[in-house]
Amino acid sequence: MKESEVLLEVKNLKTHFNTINGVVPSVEDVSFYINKGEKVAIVGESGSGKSVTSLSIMRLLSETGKIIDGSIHFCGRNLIELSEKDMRKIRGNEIAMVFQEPLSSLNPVMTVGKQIMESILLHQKTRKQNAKQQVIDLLNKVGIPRPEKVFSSYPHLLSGGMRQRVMIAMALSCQPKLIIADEPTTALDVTIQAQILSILKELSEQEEVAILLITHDLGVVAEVADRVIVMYAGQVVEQAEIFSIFDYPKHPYTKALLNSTPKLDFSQTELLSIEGTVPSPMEIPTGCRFYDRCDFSSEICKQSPELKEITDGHQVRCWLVEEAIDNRI
Amino acid sequence: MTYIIKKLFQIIPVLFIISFVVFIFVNVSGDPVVLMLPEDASNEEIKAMQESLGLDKPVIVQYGLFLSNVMKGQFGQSFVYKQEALPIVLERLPATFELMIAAIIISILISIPLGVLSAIKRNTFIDLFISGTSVLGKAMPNFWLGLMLMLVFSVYLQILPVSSRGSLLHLVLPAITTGTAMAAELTRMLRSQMLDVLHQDYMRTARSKGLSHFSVVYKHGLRNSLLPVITLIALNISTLVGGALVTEVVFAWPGIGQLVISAVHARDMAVVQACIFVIAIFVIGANFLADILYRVVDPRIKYR
Amino acid sequence: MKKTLMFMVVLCGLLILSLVACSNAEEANVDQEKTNTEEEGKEVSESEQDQERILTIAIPNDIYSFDIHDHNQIDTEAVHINIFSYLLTRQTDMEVEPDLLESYEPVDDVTWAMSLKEGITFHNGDPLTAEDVKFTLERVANDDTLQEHGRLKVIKEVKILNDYEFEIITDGAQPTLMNLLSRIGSGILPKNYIEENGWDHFLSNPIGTGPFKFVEWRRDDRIILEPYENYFEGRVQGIDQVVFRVIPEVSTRINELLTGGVDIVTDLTPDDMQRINAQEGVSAVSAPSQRVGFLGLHHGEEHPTSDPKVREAIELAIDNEAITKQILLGEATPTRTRITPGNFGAHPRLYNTYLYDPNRAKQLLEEAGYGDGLELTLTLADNHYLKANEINEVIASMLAQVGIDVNIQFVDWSRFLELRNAGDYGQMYFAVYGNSIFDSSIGLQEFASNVGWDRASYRNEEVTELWEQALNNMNFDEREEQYQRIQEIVAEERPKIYLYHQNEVYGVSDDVIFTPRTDSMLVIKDMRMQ
Amino acid sequence: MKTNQLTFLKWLKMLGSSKTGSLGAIIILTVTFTASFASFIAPHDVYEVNLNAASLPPSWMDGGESQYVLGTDRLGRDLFSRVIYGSQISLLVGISAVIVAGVIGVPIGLISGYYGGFIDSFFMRIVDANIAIPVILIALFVLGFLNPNLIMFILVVGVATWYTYARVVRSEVLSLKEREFIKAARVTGVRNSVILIRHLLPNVTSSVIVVSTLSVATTIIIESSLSFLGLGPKAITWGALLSDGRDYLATSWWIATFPGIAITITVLGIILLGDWLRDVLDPHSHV
Repeated sequence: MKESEVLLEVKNLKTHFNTINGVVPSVEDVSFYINKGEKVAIVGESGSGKSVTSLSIMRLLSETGKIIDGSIHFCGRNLIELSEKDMRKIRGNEIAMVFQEPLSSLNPVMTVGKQIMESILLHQKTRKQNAKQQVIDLLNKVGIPRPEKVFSSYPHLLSGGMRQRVMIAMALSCQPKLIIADEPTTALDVTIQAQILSILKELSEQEEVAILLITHDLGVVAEVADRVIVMYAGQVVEQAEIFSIFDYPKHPYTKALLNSTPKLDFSQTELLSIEGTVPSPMEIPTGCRFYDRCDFSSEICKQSPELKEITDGHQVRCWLVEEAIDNRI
Repeated sequence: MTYIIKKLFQIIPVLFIISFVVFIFVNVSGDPVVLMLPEDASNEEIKAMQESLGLDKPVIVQYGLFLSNVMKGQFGQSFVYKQEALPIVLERLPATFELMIAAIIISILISIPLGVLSAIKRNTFIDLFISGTSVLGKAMPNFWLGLMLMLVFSVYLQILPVSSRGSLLHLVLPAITTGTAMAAELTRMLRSQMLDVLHQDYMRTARSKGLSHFSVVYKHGLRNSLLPVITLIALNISTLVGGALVTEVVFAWPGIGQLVISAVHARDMAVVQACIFVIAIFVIGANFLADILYRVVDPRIKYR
Repeated sequence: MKKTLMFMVVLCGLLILSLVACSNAEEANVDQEKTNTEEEGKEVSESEQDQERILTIAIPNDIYSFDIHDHNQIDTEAVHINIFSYLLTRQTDMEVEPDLLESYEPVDDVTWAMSLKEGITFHNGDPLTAEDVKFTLERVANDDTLQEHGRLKVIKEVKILNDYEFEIITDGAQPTLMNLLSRIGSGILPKNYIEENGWDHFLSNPIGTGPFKFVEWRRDDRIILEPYENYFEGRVQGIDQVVFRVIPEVSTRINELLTGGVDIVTDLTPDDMQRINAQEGVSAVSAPSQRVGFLGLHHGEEHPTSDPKVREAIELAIDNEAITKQILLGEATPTRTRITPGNFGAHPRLYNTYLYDPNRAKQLLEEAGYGDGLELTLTLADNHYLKANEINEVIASMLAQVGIDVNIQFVDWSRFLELRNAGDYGQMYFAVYGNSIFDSSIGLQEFASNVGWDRASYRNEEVTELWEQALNNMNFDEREEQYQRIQEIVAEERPKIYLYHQNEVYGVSDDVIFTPRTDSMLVIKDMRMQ
Repeated sequence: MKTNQLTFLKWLKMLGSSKTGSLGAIIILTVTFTASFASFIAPHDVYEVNLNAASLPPSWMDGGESQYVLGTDRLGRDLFSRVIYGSQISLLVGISAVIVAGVIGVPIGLISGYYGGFIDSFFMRIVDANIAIPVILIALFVLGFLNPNLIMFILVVGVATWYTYARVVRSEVLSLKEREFIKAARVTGVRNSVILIRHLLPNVTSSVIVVSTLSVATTIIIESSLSFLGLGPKAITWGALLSDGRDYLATSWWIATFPGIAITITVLGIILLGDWLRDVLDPHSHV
C-alpha cells in the first residue's frame, strides 16, 4: 500500500478565516494523503475542520477563508500554487464534489440534465447532443429510472435520494480521479443512505475513482472507507486503516466517538454522548485540544502533542498513547 | 389555467371599485361649465351649457348612466376635444407604453450589473458608491432629474434631443428619467437578493464543477436573484406610471400623462375618467402578466 | 475578482456602445428621410438651399380642436389663423383690413353689403362662395352651444345675393361688427366639404382658405402645416413646412430654442429674456399684448373694500412701477384702465400712469377707521397668469407697509373661477384680462350691468346709462367719448384697480424674421426664414 | 426607567456600529432639529419681500451679501430662512400623511389577515384597486378637483398609500396566526379584539415602523412632483421652493438648487435610517 501511487497529498495545511472578531484558525497543520482509487474518510464533529479541509483542497473557501500555509499536491501539482484558471480545470474535471444537502446544492431553476451537462461541456470537447447522451448514461449508471424524463425535470420534483444520485452523476460526469463527498448521506433517510453509499462505493470501484468521504458518522465510514482520518478542532488526531480504527482506536476522542456511535439506525443522534462541545476556533486551548473533554487528561496534556506514527500507517496525536496502549491492550 | 381564471375574476370587483370611487370624486368636485365659456360669459350662458351637458340630472341617475357607458367603453364626450374620450386616451397609450417599456429596460440594464457588482464587492468602496448612488436615485424628484439631464446632455453637451417623441435618441432621456427611481430600487433589491444567493449551496456546487466565477454568478446566481425582480417590477408599475406622468410634461412627451394633467386642469371629466381607467387596466394587466410570468419562470411554482 | 470587475466594465461599455450604435443607425435613417419628412428645425438652419425649410414654433398648449368656433383659446386661434381666412383681418399694425372680402359697406344701421374676392379656393380646390359665408356665420349665430356664439349672436341673417355678394343683417345697430368679423368667428368653413363628408371628417381633415393647409395633428405633440399652392395671395414663399410643437414646460421650450430644436418660442417670462439674449443665434422679442392685470375689489357692504377710502388707499399703496420694472423687468406698462392704446375708446390720460402715495394711503385708512390695521383676503389662480404669484406676493408686502395685512389664497384655475363667479373670493382677487375684439364694449360691460360675474356689487347709474348708449351707437366719436367717460368714473370709484398692461415675450431664432403681434396671433405668412 | 435607558443605550450602540445607519440618523436628527426650531434659526422673515435685494447669489459668491447666506429669491426673500421653514412643513406633511395612512392601513391589515375569508378578499380587492392607480394620479385627480391645501394633501396621500400598511400587516398577521401563542389564545377563548390589539398589534409594529420611514421619503417626493405639476399644497415646502425655482435654473441656480439638495439629503437620510431599521428589526425581509 505504501508504495502505491499517491493521488493527493496534503501537507501541513493551515486555513484561517478572517472575521469581525479577528483571525480564526480553522484548520491547523493537517497532513494526509490519498492513493489512487483509495477511499478515505475524514471523521469528526461539526467544527472539527473537516469540511474546511475539503473546501481548501478544492479552493472553494468563502471570501473570508484563506490557506495560510502548507501544500496540496494532486497528481504532482501543488493546487495552492495553481492559478485560478488552472484550478478551474481541475474542479469538476479531476476532483469533483458531492455535497451534503442535495436540494439546496442543486440550482432550483435549472433542469437536472442541464446542470450535469454543464460540467461535461465545460471540460470536454463534445457536442451538446453527445453530452446529453452521456448524461443519460450517467443517470442510468447511478440507478435513476427513466433518465430521459429526469433529464428535463427540475430538482424540486425529485426525491431526496434521486437528487443525491443526480449529484453523484454530476460528480462522475468527467471521470474525475477523486470525488470529495461531504456528508453525502446526512440529509437522507436511513434506507436511502445505504443505497447511496453502495452506489458511491460500487461506482468508485468500477471507475477507479478515489473517494474522500467527509462525515461525522462512523457508521458511514464503516460502509465505505479503506482508511480513516479523525479530526478534532482543526487537527488530525488519529489516522489509520479502517480495521485499526475500529478494532484498536488509540486516541481518547476516537474511542469516545466509537462508544457514542450507537447502531447504524440511530446515527442521527450520535455524538451527544460525548460531554462538552468542540472548542470554538476562537478559544482553542494551548496544549492538547481535547484536554477539557478527555477522561484521561493529565498535566502533560497542557503541552501540544505531536502526531506520531505508532504502528505501520497508524498515527495518533496523544501524549498518553503509549500509556494507553500499555493499559488497555 | 384555473389560476388564471381565478385571477381574472378578481379583476372585475377591482374595476367596479375603481369606477365607483372615480365617479364619486368627479361628482363632488366642481362645475366644469365655467371653464368652457369665455371669461366674460353671462349666467344664462352658463345655465344653458349645464343643461346641454346633462349636468342637471340627479347624481344616482348619472352614475347608472356612467356605469353602463363604461361597460361599453364610453366615458362621454370630452368637452375640450369634442369627441368620445376613450379613443383620445387610447391614442396616447402607445407613447406612454413606449416610455414605460424603455424605462423598464433601462432600469434593468442599469440595475443588473450594478446590483450584482455591489453584492460581489460587498462592503468595498464600489459597493458603497453603488448603494449611495442608488439611494440618490430614489431621493431625487423625477422632474428635477429630468431637467438636469436635459440641461447637461441636450443643452450643454448637445448630444441628445431636448424633447418630444421621435427617434430612439428622443427616448433616451425620458426613459432614464422615468426609470431611475426603479433602477435604484432594483439595484438595492438585486444586491440583497444576490447576497442571499451567493451563499446558497448550489453556487458552491457550480463552482465545484469548475465554472468561472463570472459564469457562476451570472448563470446560476442571477437567474435565481432575478425571480423576485419580476415581482418588484410588477409592484412598481404603478409608481412607474406615476413617474411617467411627470416625465411626459418635462420632455413634452405626447402620452397619457400630459393628457391627464391638462384634462385635470381643464376639468375635462370624461377624459380624466377614461385616463384613470386606462391606466388602472394597464397596471392591473401588467401585474397580471408579471404574475403569470413569475409562475412560468419559476419552476418551483405550479400554476395549475 | 479583478477579472469580474473587468468584465463588468466591458459589459457596461458594450451596453452603452450598442445604445449609441442603435441611435446612430436611427440618425442615419433620419438623414435619409430628411428630404421627405424631416421636421427638426435644427436641420433647417444647417440645410442647403434646396432642402426643405421648416419653421418650428413651440407653443405651451395643444390646440383644442379644429372646430374653430368652439373654443375660447388665443393659443388655438393663433394656429387656426394660418389655415382659415377671415372675412376681415388685422394687419400687423392691428388695423382692420378686408381679407376674404373685396369690399364692404353699410347699407343701413343693421345691414352690411359685402362682396368676396373672386377666385379664392379651399384647400380641396372648391371655390369660396357666399354660400360658405352664410353656412359659417349662421352656424355660429344660431348654435348656442358654440363658444364663439356669444360674440356673433348679433348676426340675424346672411342674405346671399349671388355667388360672391351677400348682406349681413344684424340685431340692432352693431358698431363693433367689424371688430367681431376680424376674429375667428368669421373664419369661413367649407359648406360642401362638410356636408358631403360629415363634421367628424372635417375635424380630422380640416380645410380652409388660408395660406397653409393642414397635414397632420399629433395630439399633445405637434401640428404640421404646409403652404397652400393656390392661396389667393400667392403661395407663401421661403417656408416649406410649419410645425407647431406642444411643449408645456417653459424651460424645455427655451432649451429647444437654445439648441436649435425650434425657431420660435411663445409664452416666455421676462426673466427668460436674459438667458436667451445671452446666447448667439437667438434673441428674445416682446410686444404689447391685450392683457391687463388688475385687482378686483368686492363692494359688498360686509367688506371693508366697499369703503371708497379703503379702495383708494389700496391703489395708493401699490407701486405699479416696482411691479413693471422689477418683477416684469420693463415688459409691462403701468395703467389705470383696462382699455389700452389700440382699442376703440382707449383713454390716453389713464395709460402709462399710476398713483402711488403710501403716506396718503395710511391717512386714508385712518380716516376710514382702519388706523389699527386691516386684514384682507386676496384670491389668486395659482401660477395661471404670467408671474402672478410673485406680483401678488409683492402687492401683499406693499399693502402690509400701509397697514393692510393681506392673506393670499392660492387656488387652482377652475376653483378660482368658481370663487370669482360666486363672489366668494374674500375682498380682492387678482386676474389678467384680455380683449379679443379691440373694443371698449367688452372691457367695460361688467361695470354697466349685472353681466359681470365677480358679484362685485358695483353699481353706478351714469356708467350703466353711458354703456347702453354706446353699445349700439353708430356715431363713433360720440361713442368713444362715452367710453372714455366710463373709464374716468371707474378710475375714480375703483371697482377694480388696474395695475399694468403686459407685454408678450417670445424667443426667436435669428434665422427667422418675426414681429410679435398685439393680438398674440402667430401669422406665419408674415414671417420670413433666412 | 433604568431598563429604558439600557435599551436606549443598546440601540445607540447598535446604531453606532452601522456607518450608514448612523449617517442616516445624524441627517434626520439635524433636519428634525432645524424643523423644530425653524423660527429661532431662520435669520429673516420668510415672507419679507425686498425687491432691492432680489436674486442675490449665495454669500460666498460675487455679489452675495453676508446676511443672505444662501442668497435670495426673485423677490429678495432670504433663501436660507425659506429652506429652513420648508423643512418644518415638508417633514410635518410627510409624517402626518404617514400617520393617516397607518391609521387606516394597520387596522385593515390586522382585520383582513386575522379574519380572512370574505372580509379579507373584500379589503384586498380595494387594495388592488388602489394599487392600480398611481398615487400621484390620485393626488392629481383629487387635488385638481378640490382645493389643494396642506390638509387636503396630507389626507389624499394618506388615503392613497394606506394599502402599503394593510398589505405588510396582513402578511405578518397571516404568519403570526400560525404561531403557537396566537393559536393558544384563540383556543382558550380570548376575545378577538384582545388578540388583535394585545397580541398581534405589538408584533407587527417593527414592520410598520420600517414601512413608515420610507413612506415619509416618498411623500416628500410626491409633494414636490405635485408642486411641479402645479397642484401642490400652497405652502413653503421644499417641493414648492424647488419647483418654483426651476424657471430660474439658468439665471439664478441657487433658488432651486438648495431646496433640491435639502430634499435629496433628507430623503437619503430617511432611506439610510430605514434600511438600518429594517436590518435590525426585521432581519429576514429583504425587499
